[in-house]
Amino acid sequence: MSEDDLNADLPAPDGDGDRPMSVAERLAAEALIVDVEGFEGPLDLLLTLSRTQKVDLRKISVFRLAEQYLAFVERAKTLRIELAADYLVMAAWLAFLKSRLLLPPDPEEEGPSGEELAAHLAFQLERLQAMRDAAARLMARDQRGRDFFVRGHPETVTRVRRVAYSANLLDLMQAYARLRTRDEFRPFVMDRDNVFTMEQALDHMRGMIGFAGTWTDLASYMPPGWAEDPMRRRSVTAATFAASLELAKQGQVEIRQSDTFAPIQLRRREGRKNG
Amino acid sequence: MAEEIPATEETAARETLFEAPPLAEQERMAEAILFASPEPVSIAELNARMPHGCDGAQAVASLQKRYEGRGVRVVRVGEAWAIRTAPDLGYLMQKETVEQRKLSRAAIETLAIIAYHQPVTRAEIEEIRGVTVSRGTIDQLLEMEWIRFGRRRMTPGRPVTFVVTPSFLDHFGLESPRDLPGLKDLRAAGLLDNRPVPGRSEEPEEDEDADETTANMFEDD
Amino acid sequence: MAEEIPATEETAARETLFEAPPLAEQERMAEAILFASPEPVSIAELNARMPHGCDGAQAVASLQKRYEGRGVRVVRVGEAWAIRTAPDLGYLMQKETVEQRKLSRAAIETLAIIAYHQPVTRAEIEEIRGVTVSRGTIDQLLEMEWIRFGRRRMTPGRPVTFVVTPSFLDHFGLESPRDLPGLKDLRAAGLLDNRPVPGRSEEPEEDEDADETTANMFEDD
Repeated sequence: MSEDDLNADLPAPDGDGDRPMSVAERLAAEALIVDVEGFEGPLDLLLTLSRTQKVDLRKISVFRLAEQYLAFVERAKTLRIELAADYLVMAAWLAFLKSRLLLPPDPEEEGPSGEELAAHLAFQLERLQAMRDAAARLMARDQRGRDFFVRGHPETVTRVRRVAYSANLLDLMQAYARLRTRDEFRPFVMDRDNVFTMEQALDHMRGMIGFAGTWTDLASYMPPGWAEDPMRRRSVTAATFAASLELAKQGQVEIRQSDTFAPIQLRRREGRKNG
Repeated sequence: MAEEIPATEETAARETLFEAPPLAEQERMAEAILFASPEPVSIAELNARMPHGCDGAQAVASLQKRYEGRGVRVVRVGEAWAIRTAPDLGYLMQKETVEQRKLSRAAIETLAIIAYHQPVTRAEIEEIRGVTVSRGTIDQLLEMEWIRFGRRRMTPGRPVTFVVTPSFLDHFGLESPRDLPGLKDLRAAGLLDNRPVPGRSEEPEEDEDADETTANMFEDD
Repeated sequence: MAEEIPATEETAARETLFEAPPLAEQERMAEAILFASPEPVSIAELNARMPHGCDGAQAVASLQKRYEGRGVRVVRVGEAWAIRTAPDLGYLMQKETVEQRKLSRAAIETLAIIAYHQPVTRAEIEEIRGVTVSRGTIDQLLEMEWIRFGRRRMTPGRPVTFVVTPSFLDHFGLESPRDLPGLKDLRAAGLLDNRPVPGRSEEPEEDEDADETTANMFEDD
């Protein structure tokens, strides 16, 4: 995008009422648009915009700042500059804030007042600026290896060699992360908690069958605690049925069912009652 | 030193055996140990290395006085002590200057926020900066050993916190995190408060915890 | 510093321009340079590094006098000068020569499992690592006093469990085992992204090599 394009697209003196934009302001506005990539998010941009008000951050007009920001977003739109989503979210929020600040507070309405929201935004800007100043002061301090120095020649008077194993927290955490992420991807294994095998059913029925002289419902052969959960009930029903067929095949029980879907009944097969 | 309690017979012999060296000698020992080590040495380590009965803290205190105004100084780094060249002579040391790793603006800001707000969670850092903190930033600071993981915050999700390390203090010539430049003013101005966003109720039941976390570390002044 | 010496006419002006710092200041400079230099420093180099007009030889001579009888001394090494620990205090220097060695991968993994899962039995460690844990690994960690025996587990065989020690917490800068960052935190800090280059075999002498390659395949999610 050439300079001319930018100039052509920046005639509207928006934001500041009727006063036409000064050359300096127009240059600043241009710089903002062109540099949008250089901003670290909407808060950073707001902080830069707030500098044009040339007042103490505590006395800043959040209303005017909101207008400046919205004007910025508008200009970006006309210039077809893609703004990241968080810039647009901030624009929507500031439009909302602006309307709250304009309208008299509605006693019916829930939530914080426009003034409270504006004050918080001002606080956020002041805090971010304070942290930037603090960072600059920190970096301006005398630094080790630049302004002051450590002993250049660590002593090696007596070489008593003793091995000390060391590791830092990063090593430890990376090792654990390595193990745990491997774990998440363990090969699929059938979860056998809710499965009742035919072998189990056979064992269980053999213990009970001796007492089953009369016709008894198959369901009563199911072990306790398996009927409640649907998954377990399915498994135990299938296993018990299969086991009863197996016992019939071995000649140990007789099975009958009076009708389709009627209860299945079985009883011990007596040695004398052949056939 | 409480060794001068008069004792009788064989107990006396044992006392003498463990008699601490005179203070001047202890100072020499502390001097030798601090000179030899590029890294700060804690009083505990000093005591462990000096003969039985020595008082490392006292030895270091008088050593520090002795080096006042000299070309090297005895400085405190957290709970430990080190000898460092006087900063006003840094210009003589071009030869020793190590190439400083260039930190990004994001990293510098993140570091400052951790130092001034510690212990601080990642979400709080993001709230202050208004942008998400990229993985690389925290990772880089951890690797440089300028920050480390602190206690978990006792709020839902129990997020980890970050704090600065003794090696951060050593690098910036700070005795403790309380000596960060401008800390008092920032706190007085309320800029280190954890002010909730209006309208967003932030776990009111956790109030005491939030208190504790912001208060800690800088408590004693 | 030395600017206030009154002098006459234009020679004075030139003199002032090149005025050497007072000897005490030169001594400070020599002290800082000798301290920070990894190698002994010759008088010629000292003169080259100190401001114009300084007398390195004289500065070193008076520095040497100042350190007489102290814990460190200014000594001549060939044609150059250096600060060295007083020989009678050499016995204090033993700890400085401890050789640092990285813990083996097996040990660090075992340690990580104990820290995150404590109290944990040996069988459980093996289940998580997917390989048997050699006796030496456990012994090493016990010897370093980073782990200790915990209570016996009340299961058949009553196996012993392992837990981490306060000295482990101290070494890793943790206040309690609960402050160990979780997987989510690790991911957030970018620690789960360090995927080794495929095909680059790490520590081929270790028995868990096969193990490692399969682990890497799954490391990104």
